[in-house]
Amino acid sequence: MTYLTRSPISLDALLAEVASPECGGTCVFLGTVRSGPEEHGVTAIEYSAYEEMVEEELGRIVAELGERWSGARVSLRHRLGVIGVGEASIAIVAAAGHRAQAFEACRYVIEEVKRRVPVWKRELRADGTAVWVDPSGRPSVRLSDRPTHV
Amino acid sequence: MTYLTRSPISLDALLAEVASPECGGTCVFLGTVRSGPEEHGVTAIEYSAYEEMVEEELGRIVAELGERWSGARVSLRHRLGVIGVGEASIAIVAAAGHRAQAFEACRYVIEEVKRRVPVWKRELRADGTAVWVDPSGRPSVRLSDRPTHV
Amino acid sequence: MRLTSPSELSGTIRVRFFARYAELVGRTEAAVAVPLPATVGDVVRRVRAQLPGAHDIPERPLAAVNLRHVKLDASVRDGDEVALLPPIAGG
Amino acid sequence: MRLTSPSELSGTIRVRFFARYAELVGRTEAAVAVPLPATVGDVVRRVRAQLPGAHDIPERPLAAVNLRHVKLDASVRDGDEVALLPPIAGG
Repeated sequence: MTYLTRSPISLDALLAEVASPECGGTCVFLGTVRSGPEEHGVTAIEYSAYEEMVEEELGRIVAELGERWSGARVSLRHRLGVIGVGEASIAIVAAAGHRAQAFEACRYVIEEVKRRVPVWKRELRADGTAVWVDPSGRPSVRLSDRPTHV
Repeated sequence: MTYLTRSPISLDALLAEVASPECGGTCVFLGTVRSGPEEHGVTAIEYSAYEEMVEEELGRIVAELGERWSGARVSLRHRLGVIGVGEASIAIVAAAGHRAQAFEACRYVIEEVKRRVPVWKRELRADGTAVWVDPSGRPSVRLSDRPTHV
Repeated sequence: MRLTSPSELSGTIRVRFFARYAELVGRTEAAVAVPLPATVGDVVRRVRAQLPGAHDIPERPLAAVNLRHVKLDASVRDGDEVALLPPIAGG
Repeated sequence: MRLTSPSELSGTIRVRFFARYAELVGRTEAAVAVPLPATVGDVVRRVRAQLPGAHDIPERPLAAVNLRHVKLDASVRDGDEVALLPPIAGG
């Protein structure tokens, strides 16, 4: 399975992957690049990852899902590279027989991604600087705007 | 606002309605017509409604959402008429600054819809019969297959 | 007993039927005259007693007045629209 | 003290750096020799002492061995890949 992509994510393709006549509820989560008042002029976010481990870790999360919610079906993509404001960095689709399972399974995936999946983001600002984002969602360390080596 | 439609629901259009640079998380719920082992050969479901009240009640639910999760944005459609297995009868999109709000707001809408919004469904079976579905999700009363007057 | 008193003011209620209830009574609406003051419950009793097929509607159905859910003790006025709602099954 | 004993068997660990840590050390990987047995913590100490810029990596960073999260007391073997992971910020 390849969960990573450098292209825009197609939600339709992900929905088609899990579609099943036995599923009555589908829950989707889209994480999009934000530029609200807290973001101080973010124009885009550059996502990088420990790619081999991302694939493994996401595979493990999907396997856990099958154990916890049997019959749940999930598809997901995480996008890397420079992603503009409003575009999706992650899309998760969880389908299940009934809605409670679909919501719970979808939420489980995004929470585990945030906790375990080695992806990092650097906010690109209108003033030309770039700032690594810490896990609380707020930048912690301001570095130069030289490109990352990863 | 018109929340009801007799055509297939366009998720892309609903996503576009709520898209905002200030929203970092979007949660979608799709309810689709199911035909699993519990459904005994359902080929489609016919949805009918007290249409004027549906519009009002959904408007009230959306207003409640704005009070509970300020900054949350929601769009939704409920489809009526005969809907085939696998097709969506309802689509709800909730976008918010952060994911917890998006999940909670989306879940709130579907739970309130199930509880308050006057829509009914009749399962159309492969054997030509039609069965009103009771709120627990299982048919309770078998009636003739003459068309409903509503 | 209000319903049988001829001296009281009377109101006309538009009653609407949906889904299974519409099948039971073979129609989607009816104009029902009730002595006022009256409650939704009074309207339901009158409907169940007078309309062919309506006796199979539950004694205490889900109801709405003028597009809002109400309890059966809610009052009705002349010209109100009362809807009798089978168990909701949307979404 | 294992790290300074010359008599022990030595292993070569492939250490990988990501995001801010890669910026700090100016590289994305390094081969690090450690006397065995050794833990991930031993590898981290050696990296922080030997690699220019690596002292700014925390003493107890998030770490993975062979694509799995581990604690710093996990043991490493010759040929293992140890990754030092800045606070995760994906999704």
